[in-house]
Amino acid sequence: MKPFEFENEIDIAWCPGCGNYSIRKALIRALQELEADPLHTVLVSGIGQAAKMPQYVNCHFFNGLHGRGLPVAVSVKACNPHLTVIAEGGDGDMYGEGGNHFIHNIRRNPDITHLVHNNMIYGLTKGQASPTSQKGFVTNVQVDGVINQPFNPLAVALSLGATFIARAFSGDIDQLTDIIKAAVKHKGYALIDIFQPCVTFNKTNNFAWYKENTYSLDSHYDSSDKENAAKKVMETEKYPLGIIYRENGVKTFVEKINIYQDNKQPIVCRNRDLGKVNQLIND
Amino acid sequence: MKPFEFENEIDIAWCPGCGNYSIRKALIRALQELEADPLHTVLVSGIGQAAKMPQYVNCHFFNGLHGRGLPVAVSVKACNPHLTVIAEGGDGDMYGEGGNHFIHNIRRNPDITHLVHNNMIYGLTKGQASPTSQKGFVTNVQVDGVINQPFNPLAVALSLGATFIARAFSGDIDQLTDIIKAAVKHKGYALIDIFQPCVTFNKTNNFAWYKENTYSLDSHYDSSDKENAAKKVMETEKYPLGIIYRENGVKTFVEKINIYQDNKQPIVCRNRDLGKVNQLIND
Amino acid sequence: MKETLTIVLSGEAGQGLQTIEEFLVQSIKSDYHVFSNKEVMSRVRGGNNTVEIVISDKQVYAYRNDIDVLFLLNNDSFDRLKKRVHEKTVIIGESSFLSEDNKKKYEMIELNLTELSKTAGNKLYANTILFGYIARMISLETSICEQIIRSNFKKLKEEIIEANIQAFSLGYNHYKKTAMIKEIAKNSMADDYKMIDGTTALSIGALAGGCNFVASYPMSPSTGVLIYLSKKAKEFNVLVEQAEDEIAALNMVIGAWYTGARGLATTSGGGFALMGEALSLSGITETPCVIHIAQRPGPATGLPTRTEQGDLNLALYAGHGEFPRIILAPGKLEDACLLGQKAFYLADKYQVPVIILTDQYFLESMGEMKKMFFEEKYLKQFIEKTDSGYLRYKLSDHPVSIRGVPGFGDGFVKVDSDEHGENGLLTEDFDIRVQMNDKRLAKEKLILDDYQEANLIGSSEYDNLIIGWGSTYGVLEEYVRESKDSTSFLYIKQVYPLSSKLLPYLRKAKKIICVENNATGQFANLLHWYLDVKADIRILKYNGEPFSIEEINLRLKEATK
Amino acid sequence: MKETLTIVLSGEAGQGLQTIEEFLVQSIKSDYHVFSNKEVMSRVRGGNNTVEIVISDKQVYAYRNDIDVLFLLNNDSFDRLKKRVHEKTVIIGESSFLSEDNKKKYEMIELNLTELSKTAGNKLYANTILFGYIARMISLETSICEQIIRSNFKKLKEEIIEANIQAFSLGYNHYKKTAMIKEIAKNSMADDYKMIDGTTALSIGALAGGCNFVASYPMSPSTGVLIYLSKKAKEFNVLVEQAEDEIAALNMVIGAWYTGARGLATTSGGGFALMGEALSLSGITETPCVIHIAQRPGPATGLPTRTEQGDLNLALYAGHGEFPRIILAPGKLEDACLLGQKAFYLADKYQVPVIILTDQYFLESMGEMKKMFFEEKYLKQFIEKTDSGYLRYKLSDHPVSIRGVPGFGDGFVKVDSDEHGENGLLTEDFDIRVQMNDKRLAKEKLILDDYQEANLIGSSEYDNLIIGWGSTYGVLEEYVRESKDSTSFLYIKQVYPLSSKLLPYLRKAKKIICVENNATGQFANLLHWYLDVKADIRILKYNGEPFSIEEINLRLKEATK
Ligand SMILES: Cc1ncc(C[n+]2csc(CCOP(=O)(O)OP(=O)(O)O)c2C)c(N)n1
Ligand SMILES: Cc1ncc(C[n+]2csc(CCOP(=O)(O)OP(=O)(O)O)c2C)c(N)n1
Ligand code: SF4
Ligand code: SF4
Ligand SMILES: [Mg+2]
Ligand SMILES: [Mg+2]
Repeated sequence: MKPFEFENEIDIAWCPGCGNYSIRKALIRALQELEADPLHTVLVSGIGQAAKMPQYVNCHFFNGLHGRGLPVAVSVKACNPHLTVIAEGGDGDMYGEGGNHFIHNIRRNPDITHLVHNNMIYGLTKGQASPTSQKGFVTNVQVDGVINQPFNPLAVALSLGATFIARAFSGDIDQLTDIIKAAVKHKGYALIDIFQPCVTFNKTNNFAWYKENTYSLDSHYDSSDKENAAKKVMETEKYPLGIIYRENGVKTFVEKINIYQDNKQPIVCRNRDLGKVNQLIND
Repeated sequence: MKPFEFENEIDIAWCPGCGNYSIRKALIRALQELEADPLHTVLVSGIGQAAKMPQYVNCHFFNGLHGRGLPVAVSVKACNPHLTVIAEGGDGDMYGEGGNHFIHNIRRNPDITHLVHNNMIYGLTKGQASPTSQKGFVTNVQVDGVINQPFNPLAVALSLGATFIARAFSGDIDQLTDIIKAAVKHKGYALIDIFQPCVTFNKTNNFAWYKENTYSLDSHYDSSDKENAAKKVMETEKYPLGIIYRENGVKTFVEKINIYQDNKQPIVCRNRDLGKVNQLIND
Repeated sequence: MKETLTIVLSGEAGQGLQTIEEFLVQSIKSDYHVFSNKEVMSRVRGGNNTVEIVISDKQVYAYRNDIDVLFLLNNDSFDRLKKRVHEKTVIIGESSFLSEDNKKKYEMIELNLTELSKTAGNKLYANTILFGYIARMISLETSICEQIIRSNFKKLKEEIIEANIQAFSLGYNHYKKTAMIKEIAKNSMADDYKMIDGTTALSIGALAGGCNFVASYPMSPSTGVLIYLSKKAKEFNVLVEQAEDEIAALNMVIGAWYTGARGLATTSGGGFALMGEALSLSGITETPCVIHIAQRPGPATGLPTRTEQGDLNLALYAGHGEFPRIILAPGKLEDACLLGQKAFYLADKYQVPVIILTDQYFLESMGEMKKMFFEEKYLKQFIEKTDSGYLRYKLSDHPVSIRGVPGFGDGFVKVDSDEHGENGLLTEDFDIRVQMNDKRLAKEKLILDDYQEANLIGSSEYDNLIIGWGSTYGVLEEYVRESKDSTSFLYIKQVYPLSSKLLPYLRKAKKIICVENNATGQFANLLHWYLDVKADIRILKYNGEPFSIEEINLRLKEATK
Repeated sequence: MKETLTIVLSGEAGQGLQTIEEFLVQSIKSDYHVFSNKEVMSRVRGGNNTVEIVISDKQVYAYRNDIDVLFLLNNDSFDRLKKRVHEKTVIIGESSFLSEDNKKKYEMIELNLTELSKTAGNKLYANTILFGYIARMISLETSICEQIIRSNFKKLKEEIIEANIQAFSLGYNHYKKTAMIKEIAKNSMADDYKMIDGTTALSIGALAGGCNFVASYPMSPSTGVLIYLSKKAKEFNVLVEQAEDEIAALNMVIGAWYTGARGLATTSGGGFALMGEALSLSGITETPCVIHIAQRPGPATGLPTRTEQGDLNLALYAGHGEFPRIILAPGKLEDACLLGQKAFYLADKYQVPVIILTDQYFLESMGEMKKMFFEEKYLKQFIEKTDSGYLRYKLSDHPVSIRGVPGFGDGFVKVDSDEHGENGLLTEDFDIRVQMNDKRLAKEKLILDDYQEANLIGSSEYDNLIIGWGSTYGVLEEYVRESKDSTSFLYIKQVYPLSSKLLPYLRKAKKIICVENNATGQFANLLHWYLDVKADIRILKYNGEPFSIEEINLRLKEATK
């Protein structure tokens, strides 16, 4: 049994053909290739099809509330910096219900990896528009088509100072694996928006559509150039795939927190000095 | 008694010298100069010092919950497009607690004016960091100084396709008045982030600091140039004041909603045909 | 006594069970009384879902545990259903779907849909073949069935429709009559009845109540109402907007009411748990709102696609501070219509939040409902044009002040989430605070003028009184109608505030038995402190399933002896 | 009998009332017993705020309505205080602050602080002058007062400190003895007592309970705890983070507990109304959490800086679905320490959410508290190192499973907001659902092993039993100690779950009187359904003020006669 895999076959609740399977493969492969220790890896998710991921990867997990994966992930990492923390969920989960945590956690720059399955739809609730759904997209609620501007997670992340911004496609497992590895290794907040076809509810943005509407950044692309990145994240004719922006050396949340300045121990290992508390109350 | 003013003197709860007084002056003047009808004007706010504004301007108002001004404002406008709707609040109110409504309502492009008093602090709760507080800023909660990247509302708005983005300073009432007038006239969502000194709790970003760290865009500035705007919104050495980006002709929320396609009447004026409902239940 | 035949179709998500359910219900209703319900897993494909179709010669409303005929449509569903299968159950399906062991224990009729659909030319026809098969089994009129196929597939090409009709015949002819399956005397529902599910009934009720604004965030099992109203939006002038989260949803709804619309937020317990602050906003600003809570088992994500009545307490006490509210809990399809309508009227009339409490089982079951004509009276608008001296919170003998809306009249409509004076401006005056608090709380009594009376089902003379609310109505009404002991059933539709009109019913009982689909007896607790009546026995269920008639029979027999 | 002198200082926000309060309390405590409280408007400058200082020869804990000496520090405060002024009240202030009419009705002593501070050289010295004035009035030891000035201003330049001492003398010498102000026999608090406010007591309690993580969003009156713990963060290794909203706050706290920390979220009713879903998450995942709700009057924004006990119901029922919780409500300063500590212990031990309910009045009043030594026992960690076969939700006779945390041991800690099996993976199995629900709910009984017993104050023989919880402790304890009728007071500290240990006290009473700072009697309702005990009389107050001793005297006399 290899790390992050299960002894016995597991029942996966996703639809056959769903892009989520490939993401799972890439995630497990990335963690294995990084030789990550499952006992020091925590997957944190919200609720949705994407957010079921922790059920299918053998390590610690906290499968919380719809939209609320990030705050849990960030505090897990903050309380124990020795853990590798990955927050994962869908586009509705992370950009819709969880939008406020998305924008404010970028500002914290926690050292976590953030995987968002972007299928441009709410899968688990059977096909309503997600924040990333494209204009005109017809659903059972948006009966005359989506009228709102799609949410651009990469542009928002960049505007807030995110230090690792990438887009991937579940159809290219190798690239995705590489990006995940880079994201996990990155010191700071790392966002990967992963295009993922929902074969059941999104008949528009299917595998072929994603294939047609994306291209990979070539090896000459300079991901440290912020101005260029600012243009790349706005491209929608064809969406660029790859690490669009990366900035090293920005202090992470833990590196900035006062109690970690002279002491790197996880909180759980530190003891409260009751004598000092008694002094407080008795002086 | 001029429109938007009161018959008798009113008791204003702001501190003497607070920037909010100037914003009030500019707002009232702008509405008067636009000859807006107070009976068709609705001020919607959340909670905070800034959010007390509706108490001091004589027109309709809905003074709702901390962070929740925008959803109310957007639905007021959507239910009655004949009304002029202004949402107003503080940086904590609108970008902190209300952050999710901020990012998603930009995507709707509702035809409302959004005034955010940016004093880089929580005033009403007596001085904690707000999302726009600058790094290192010391407060009673951020005792070793703010460690998170400040929130950049203009950059976020631009990345989400906002069609009117401006920054003003309460210290320049004339400019602010002009910008408010342009914003109210703008068809679509119009954001004005207003620098406002909090004389009581923010001793760092005081009047002089704002004066020193801002400059006005000159008359040659082309606010329709998005690429240039993208650079302007990132400037922090000195913050540009003025209308940074303006895009006309983008459909507003109401223009896109299906029930307004052939009928412009406010919802409250439309009658339910009970006969048709009875058909539904009886066929 | 009723005769019933319980057919269960068991397959996996994505196999189209819901389509067969609709075809069957639509066709069966011309020959029999029918009731259907389903239970599905929280997944889009695979797993094990079932549809239950109960056929009877009399009205039926209740979930049945015991299966008469079980169709196995895939391999791994039998184990999960074992408890519902008995000696006389006939199992129909592909031979390989049942183990050899089980084949020895149960009657099995082979039906190889895979092969038959190959014959028919496409595996997509499996459902139509099955439809034909069942049609013959329960002697349905083929012409009606064909009509149903035609009308449901009317958007498809003619040749495909024809092929489906062929497939239907294939299935029809494939069935061989057998005595193992009991025959039910034909007796269809009356002409003034129609088949409908809870979701549709409630949604139509909302339309009848003037609902013209919906802001919601999708959440099972409440999304059906959102979808139905989206479909009708243009025809009925309903502004439907999917909100970015539940907090936005209710704040938008409140903004809509402030502007004169009649807004609805539909959600489930988890979504409602985020709405407490906004509910409180509706309370203090006296801006009406209507919220539909479609309950499912919690806590937290719990069992997203199952049923429970676990959120009554939350509905009762959500929101900080003290303010009145109304909670309605339809359990009968007619009441989903009526209370769906009345909710908007009550909200408007009393300027309070109104909550409609349903659950997954109620919303997703289909049963027969008496047709009706909605009354205009509930569309009455309580909004008035304002004068120039208008005061939104004018104090008077009557706790409900005149409600104006911006843009209509000469007055300003000033509304504040802070404690406020008559003019809507914030105040910190102690006396005004008390007056305003008293004004708001005084509505709780006033609301009882419109109390939605409970129904006593069964004899007006009884020893035992069952109390139920919401979706337990069906099973309890069936129990009481069939039982011979001295037991009646008080069906509560308005769970809050409760009226003292209920007391005579309660006092008469020697034994009060509260039946609830939750683990703690939340309504029984309410009854205790609010009307000072103690339930003698609580019959509770909280595994995610509704009560079955068999379980109710057993547990009530035990309780009443 | 106690002798008390009630001094009220009335001014506007920004005038530094809080500084004078601290100076006075610190100096008075060496000569008298003292209790102080304040009421402030929801604004940063202007308006009218007051500080009340009660001086006595015995312990005092209660807010007084009637003012003996009123200092008017600005112009427009008298009208708002009229109801608290009586014939014998001595008013001190600038002549112009009282109208001519009022000057005829009341005794006034002129004190022109504006002029005196001009003499002293700077208007900033007004507070120190006033301090001196009052020091002489109540015969404080000048050396102690000077020491206090020095230590409070120790960061300032020596010349400014000197000038303040001069200003103090100026005020001191300015006061002329008068018989109009009664003298209180000196009797200071014992050495093993200290002056403290509720905020500090609770915060220190949290530190004693091992609190090492705080995520909160500022909200009055809960922010004080956040501020105190921020100040102590580095010294005590507490990770304090201001969250982007309350939802993030509680989810972060839950994430912290999951990782082995002891987290706290401090908020008020409106913030807590947003935390219901996360509370439910704590419930189903059995991840502990501690929440402090600092109550203020609602609904919605209500009266942000006033006091109320209106959120008990919300604390009791927040969150969807059914799960156990513990609610503690300290009313005595010692208990803020003890329960603040114990909250973390209980959360850890039973793996449930624990809520500490306080209110503005309790948090912001200063009184004397017996010093104490915290017990190590409450720091006991219940976390265990995991084995490789570790199951987070292992079922056994005991409903509390072993809790491991990631990174410590060989097992995986898998935690799910869906219903789950022993291994933490989601399940839809009906039987496991029931087992897990039963497991969680079974803790409610178990928790009572650690029930924080109520205190009976007064004679153990009584006819009338007053019930109070939380901040009404002070006024009720004073009432009972002083009253001669057969009335005792049962001070409830753990309001949920309630123990049957309370029943003997309750059954003994001829008359049960529930006193609550809310409009509906929320605790009385709980008592009714939970322990089946009905309060005979409810004494309620909900104007935003705490009960005063005078009002309690009046209303209890009425109630007990
Ligand atoms: C508070 C709350 N609101 C709504 C839901 C219902 N819900 C579950 S998953 C989901 C959206 C799923 O979409 P997404 O996050 O994009 O994930 P996907 O299924 O597409 O992978 C919603 C709305 C919920 N569980 N909780
Ligand atoms: C749900 C909720 N959380 C917290 C608060 C407390 N609160 C009131 S105003 C405020 C922040 C004020 O800051 P800002 O919005 O920047 O306005 P300012 O006072 O600076 O103008 C907070 C946190 C509240 N009223 N409601
Ligand atoms: S519904 Fe869509 S996202 Fe969900 S498992 Fe199926 S294909 Fe994947
Ligand atoms: S606290 Fe600051 S923002 Fe508030 S009124 Fe005073 S100066 Fe203005
Ligand atoms: Mg999605
Ligand atoms: Mg601010």
